[in-house]
Amino acid sequence: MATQVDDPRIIEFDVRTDEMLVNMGPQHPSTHGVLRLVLRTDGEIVSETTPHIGYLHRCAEKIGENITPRQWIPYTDRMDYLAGMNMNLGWALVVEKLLNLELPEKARHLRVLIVELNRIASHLVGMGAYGLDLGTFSPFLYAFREREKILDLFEEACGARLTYSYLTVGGATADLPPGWLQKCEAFLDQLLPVIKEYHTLLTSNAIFVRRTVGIGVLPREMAIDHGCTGPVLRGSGVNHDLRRDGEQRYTEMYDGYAFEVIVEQDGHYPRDHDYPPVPKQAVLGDCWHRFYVRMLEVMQSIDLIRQAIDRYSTATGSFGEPVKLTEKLPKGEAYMETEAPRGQMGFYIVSTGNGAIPWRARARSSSFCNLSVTEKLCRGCLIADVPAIVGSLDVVMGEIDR
Amino acid sequence: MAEYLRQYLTPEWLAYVVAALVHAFLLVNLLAVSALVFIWLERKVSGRIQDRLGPTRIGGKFGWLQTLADAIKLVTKEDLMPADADRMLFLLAPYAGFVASYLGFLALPFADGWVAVRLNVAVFFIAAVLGLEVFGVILAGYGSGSKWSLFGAMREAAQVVSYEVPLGMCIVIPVLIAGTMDLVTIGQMQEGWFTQWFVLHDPFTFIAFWVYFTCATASVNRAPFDLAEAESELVAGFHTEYSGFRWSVFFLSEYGSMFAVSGLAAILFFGGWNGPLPVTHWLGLADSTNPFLHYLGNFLGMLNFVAKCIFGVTFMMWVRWTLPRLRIDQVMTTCLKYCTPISAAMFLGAILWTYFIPGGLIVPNNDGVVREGQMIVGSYPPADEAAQSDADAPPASVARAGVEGN
Amino acid sequence: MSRGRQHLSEMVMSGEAFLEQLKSKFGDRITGANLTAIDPWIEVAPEGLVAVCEHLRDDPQLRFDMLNCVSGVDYFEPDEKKAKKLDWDRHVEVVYHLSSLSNKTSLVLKVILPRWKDDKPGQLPEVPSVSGVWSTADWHEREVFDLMGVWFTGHPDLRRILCPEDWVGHPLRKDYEMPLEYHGIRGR
Amino acid sequence: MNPFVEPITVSHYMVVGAIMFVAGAVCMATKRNALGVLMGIELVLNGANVNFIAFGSEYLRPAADGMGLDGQLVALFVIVLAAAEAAVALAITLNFYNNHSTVDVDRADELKG
Amino acid sequence: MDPINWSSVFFWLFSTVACVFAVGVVLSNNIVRMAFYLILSLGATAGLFFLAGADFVGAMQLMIYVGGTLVLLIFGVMLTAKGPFITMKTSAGEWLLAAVVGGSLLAVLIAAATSVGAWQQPHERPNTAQVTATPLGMALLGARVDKLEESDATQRRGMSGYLLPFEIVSVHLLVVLIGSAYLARPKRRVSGPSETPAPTVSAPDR
Repeated sequence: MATQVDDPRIIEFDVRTDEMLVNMGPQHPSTHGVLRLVLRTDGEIVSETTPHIGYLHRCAEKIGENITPRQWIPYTDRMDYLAGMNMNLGWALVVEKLLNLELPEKARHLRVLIVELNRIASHLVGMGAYGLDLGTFSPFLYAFREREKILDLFEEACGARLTYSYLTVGGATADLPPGWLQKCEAFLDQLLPVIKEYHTLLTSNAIFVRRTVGIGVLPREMAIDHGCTGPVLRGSGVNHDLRRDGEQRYTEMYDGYAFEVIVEQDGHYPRDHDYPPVPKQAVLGDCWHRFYVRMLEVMQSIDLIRQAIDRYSTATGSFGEPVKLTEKLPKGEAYMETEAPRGQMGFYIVSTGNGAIPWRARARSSSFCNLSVTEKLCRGCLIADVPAIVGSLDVVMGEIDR
Repeated sequence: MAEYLRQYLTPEWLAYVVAALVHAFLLVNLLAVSALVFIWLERKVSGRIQDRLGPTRIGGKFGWLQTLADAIKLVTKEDLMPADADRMLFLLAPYAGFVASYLGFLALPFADGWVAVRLNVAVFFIAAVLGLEVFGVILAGYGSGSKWSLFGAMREAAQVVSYEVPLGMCIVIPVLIAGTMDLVTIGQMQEGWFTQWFVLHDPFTFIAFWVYFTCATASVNRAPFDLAEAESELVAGFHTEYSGFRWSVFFLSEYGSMFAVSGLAAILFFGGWNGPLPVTHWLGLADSTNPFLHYLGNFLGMLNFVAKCIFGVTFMMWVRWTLPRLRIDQVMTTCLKYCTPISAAMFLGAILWTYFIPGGLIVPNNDGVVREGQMIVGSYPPADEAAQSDADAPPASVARAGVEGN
Repeated sequence: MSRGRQHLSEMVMSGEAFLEQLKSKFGDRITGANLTAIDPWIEVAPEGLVAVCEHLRDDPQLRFDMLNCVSGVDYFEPDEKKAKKLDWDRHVEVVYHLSSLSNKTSLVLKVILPRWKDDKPGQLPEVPSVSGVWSTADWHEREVFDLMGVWFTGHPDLRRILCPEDWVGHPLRKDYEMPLEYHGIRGR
Repeated sequence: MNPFVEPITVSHYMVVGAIMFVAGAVCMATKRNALGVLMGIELVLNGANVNFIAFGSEYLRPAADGMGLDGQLVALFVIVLAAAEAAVALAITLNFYNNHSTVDVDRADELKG
Repeated sequence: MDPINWSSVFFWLFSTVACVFAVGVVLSNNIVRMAFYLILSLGATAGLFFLAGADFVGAMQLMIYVGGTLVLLIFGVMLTAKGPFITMKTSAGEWLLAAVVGGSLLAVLIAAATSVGAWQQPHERPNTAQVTATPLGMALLGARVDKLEESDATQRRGMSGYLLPFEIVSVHLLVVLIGSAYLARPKRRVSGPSETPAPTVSAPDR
C-alpha cells in the first residue's frame, strides 16, 4: 500500500519571491552534527535540498587496512557513537565470519543483552533529539536521564561510557561484573513507566502529531530503492528486520528469543494496545511512523533484554575468548550486515591471506543510505519540515562520514 | 515630586527633568530587575520541569545571582556586526523593540491608582504599543543581512499582524463588560470576592481568557509560537547575528512584554490588584483615609498584582518547556481558523449576556457604584430628548465626570 | 517463523544452476564466479553490468530489490618485493552486495577493472553506473569514485562526497600519498 | 522668546501638518518605487490628520468655536481608510511585481496584467 | 522666568521627530530606511495626537497605522526588496521640479497656517477629564454627546452623527478585505525539475 505524494512540482504560492539559497549547517542546531543541507527556498517553501556530507570524515577505512581487526574495534565505536556496542558487534561478527569462529552460548546471550541495551540508549537519544528538532527541549533531557543509567551500566561492564570497545572478535573483553544483571533488571523495571511519559509528551501530543503526520512520506518502494533500513524502512511498512531475516551467523544469536518485528500491519503495530493509537491522518512512511517504530523498538528491546538476562544467567561456557590481537587472517573476503539501531550496518573485510592486517576494511553505513532520501523527501516542504524530516531519519554523522 | 524639587533646584525646568528622570529610572529599573528575576525564574522552572536543579551556585543556595552573572558576561562579550548588515537598522533594532515593550508599562496600573500615566484609553494604548514590538524584530531581521534572520522577521511580521486581531477582540470583551477602557476603573470594578473577577463574569469571558492567553503567547513570541527565533529551524531567527549587550536587550524586551501581557490579563480578567478575598476591605485598608494605611493597602494590592503576573509568566514558561513548536502554516491556521472565530463568537456572546443578564454570573456585579471614568452606556437619552432635559444636569456631563462611589 | 537469510544457492536454486542460467542469458558478459567462497560471488564484465543488474532486480524469481553496498577494492602492492610474491595481478574491483527482501537471499557481484584506464596513470577506470537500477548506488558510487577513483559512466551527478571538492587523489588507492599541504594545512 | 514657554496653538500644529503634507507630496512625485509612493500617500494623509486633530482639540481651541468631536472622527475615518487603501495598494503592487518583476511605477504603463 | 510649558516641550520634541523623519523619507533612497523613517514619523505624530488630547485617535494611530499598515508595508518591502529596487535613484530634473513645486506649496500652506489670528491665540486648557472613547463611539452610532448643549436646534439636527459614514466604511473595509484577498490569492505554478520521485523498483508483495 504505497502512498503517492502529491506532485511536488506544483507549488502553491501567494507572492513570488526571490529564490534564496540558504545553508542549513554544518553549524546548525538541528542537523545532528555537521550535516550541511543547501536549501533552495521560495519563501518558506523548500524547492530543493542538497545534502553535503564529509565534514566528519576521519579516514576510518584507510586506517582499517593498516591495523588488525581487533585494533580497528575502537574505530568502529566512533562511527555510530550513540550505538558503539552495535558497531563493535557488526565488525566482530564479520571478522568471525572470515575466521569461521563459533562462539559459546553465553557469549551470544551477552551480546544480545548488551546490544539491545545500547539500542535502547540510542533510540532514547533519537527520541529526545527529535523533540529538540520540533522545538521542545524537555523530552531531550528526560531521554538523557534514562540514557545516563544505561551508560552507568556500560561503564560498570567495560569501563567506558561512550566508546566501549567491549564486544570484540571472539566474544567480549570481559564478563559482566557480579550484580550487574540485577541492576539491569531494576533499570528496566524503572524504564517501563517512563516510556509512557514519553508517549504522553511526544507521541500523542497534538502539536507533535501535527508536525509529523503526513510529513516526509517515504513510500516503501522508494525506501527499498534507496537502501533505507532499520526503523526508516519499517516505518514505511516493510516487514524486514535482520534479527529475523539476516544471515545465519547473526540470527542464531536471537535463536529462541520471542520477538515480533515492529512494523505496521493493517493499521496496527504489534502489541500497540498499550500505546497511543496511530493517528487517523497518519500516512504509512511519514515522520510519525518512523518515530513510533523507534519507540516501540525500545519496548521490544526491553523484552529481549529480559529474555537475555534469563538465558545468560543459566547459560554455560565462557563469555567468549577474544582472539589474539594479531590473529592471522585467512585469504578471503566476507560481508555481513547487522541490525544496528539506525538500520543495517554492514562491514566488509577483504584479506589476501598474508598477515593479520586486512587488505580492505569497509563499512556500509545505514545512516548514509537513509540520509540519501532527504533530497526527495524535502522537495516542496516547508523550512520547518526539514528538521522534522532529517530528525525522523535519525542520522549520526560519525557513521555517515566514517 | 517635581514640586518638592523645585524648592531646591534652579532653574525650575531642571527640577522637572530630574523628577522625570527619577521616575523613568524607577520604572526602567523595576522592569529590568523583574526581567532579571524572570530569567532566573525561567531557568529554575525549566530546570524543575526537566528534572534538574537549574542554577545553584551563584549568589547562594538558589543561584539568585545567576542572571546578574549572565548579564555581566553578556555586557563584556564582543559585539559583532555582520559585514552585510544595514548598520543603522542593526544598531537601532533592539532598542526599538525594547522601547515598544516598555512603553506599555506607562499605562499599566500596579495597584489602585498606582500608574505612571492614567490614560482613559489605557487598554487600547497597551495593546497598540505592544504591537509595535514587532518592529524591533523586523528591523533586526532585515538589518542583520542574514537569510535566517530575514526568515525570522518575515514570520514575525505575518504572525503578529494576524494575532493582533483575535487579541484585540478578546481585550474588548472585558472592556465591554466594564464599560470603560481605563484600566484603573476596570480593576476597581472587580473589587471584592474572586467571583467579581471578569473571568468568572460569564462563560464567554472564561473562554475569552484562554483565547487571550493563547494569542498573547503568540504575540510575545513565546513557545509554541516562537517561530521568529525557532532555534531548531532558523538557528536563532531574528537575533542570529546579535551578541553581547544588544542581544540581551532583546531578552529584556521579551520578558518585559511577557510581564505586560500577563499584567493586562491580570487586570482584565483576574481582578488586577484585588485578591481572591477582600482582605484589604476587612482590614479597612482600602477605604482608609489614613495615608499610611491606604498606602499599605495599595502595597498589598501591588503584591497581589505582581503575584498574578508572575503566575502568568510562569504559566507561559510551563507551556514553553512542555510543547513542541508549531509550524508557520499551523500558527496561521490557529489564528485565523480558531482564535479569530472563537473570539468573535465570545464577543457576541458577551454582548448578549450583558444585555440579558447584566451583572455577573454568580453574584450580581451591580453595586450601584459608578466609578470615575466609567461610562454607563445605557444612560444616554436620545439626542432629541436630551435637548429638552434639564439644563442643570446634562446627562453627558454626568457620564463624563462620573460619580465617586459612596 | 522462518529465520535467517540463505545464500542464493540454498534458496531459489543451486548456485551452479543459477550461474548457468545467467550465463545462458548473458553469455560472455558473465566472466567468472567463485561459488565456494564465504560469500559466493559472480564476476560480471563492465559492459554487461547494467543489464545483469536489471535482470536480477526484475526477474520475478530473483527480485534483488535492494543494493546493500558498493565497495571498491584496490589490489595493488606498492612494495615491489612483496608484489612479486603475490598470486594476483594488479586490478581494482568494484563489489556489489545485493539482497532480496522478499526472498531473503543475498548475492555478490564483482566487476574487475584495470587500475587505470588504458594503463595510463591518472585515467580513471570506467564502469557503468547502476544508479538507474537502484538509487542506493547514487551516493555509494560517488563514495567509491571519491575514495577509490573509479569513474561511473552514466552517473547523474558524479562528484566527490566525503572529501572536499578540490581534493587531489583518491585516498583508498594503495599508492595514494597524502598531499603535503592543503589550503595551508600541513598534510604530513 | 523661549519656545518652551510659549503655549502651543493651532498654527503650530498646522505647520507640522504642512511639512508632513509637502514631504508626502514630494515623496509621491519623486519616488519611482511603488512602495515609496505608497509611503508618500501615508505621509500626506497624516499631515491632513494633524490638522483635523488640531482643529478638533479642546486643548487648542475653545470648545465653543471648535469642531468638537468632528475632528477626531474624521481623523479616525482617515486612519481606517488609509489602512484599507494600503492593503489594496500593496496587493496591487505585489501583483504587479509578480507579473513584471519590478516595482518601478514608471514601467507600469500597460493596462493588462 | 515663566514656568516651562511642558506640553510645549513635548510638542517640539514630537513635531521635530515627525518633520525630520518625514523629510528623511523623501530624501532617503533606500526603501527599507524609508520605511523605518516613516515608522518614526508616524509614531511621533501619534504623540502629537496624545498632546492634543485625542488619546483614542493617538492609540488608534499607533495600533492601526504604525502597528498594522506599516507592518504590511514593510512586508511588501521585504517581498519585493531585491537588489535594484532597494535603491532607485530619481533624476535630478525630477528632484528640481519636485523641490520647486513642493517649496511653493509649503510656502502657501505655512502662510495659510499663520494667517488667521484666532489660530494663533493660545487657549486655556480645560481641566475636565476627557473621556474620548465613548463620545466617539456614540458619535459613530449617531448620537452626538458633545453637541447636546448646542443651542441651535437645526444645527444640532445636522450634526447628528456619523452613522451612515460608519456603515459605509464598514462595508468598504469588507470589500477591501475580500478584494485584496482576491488580488493576492494563491496561484498554482509548476516549478522545479520535472522528475518525480517515482520508484523504479516493483514492490514485492508481502
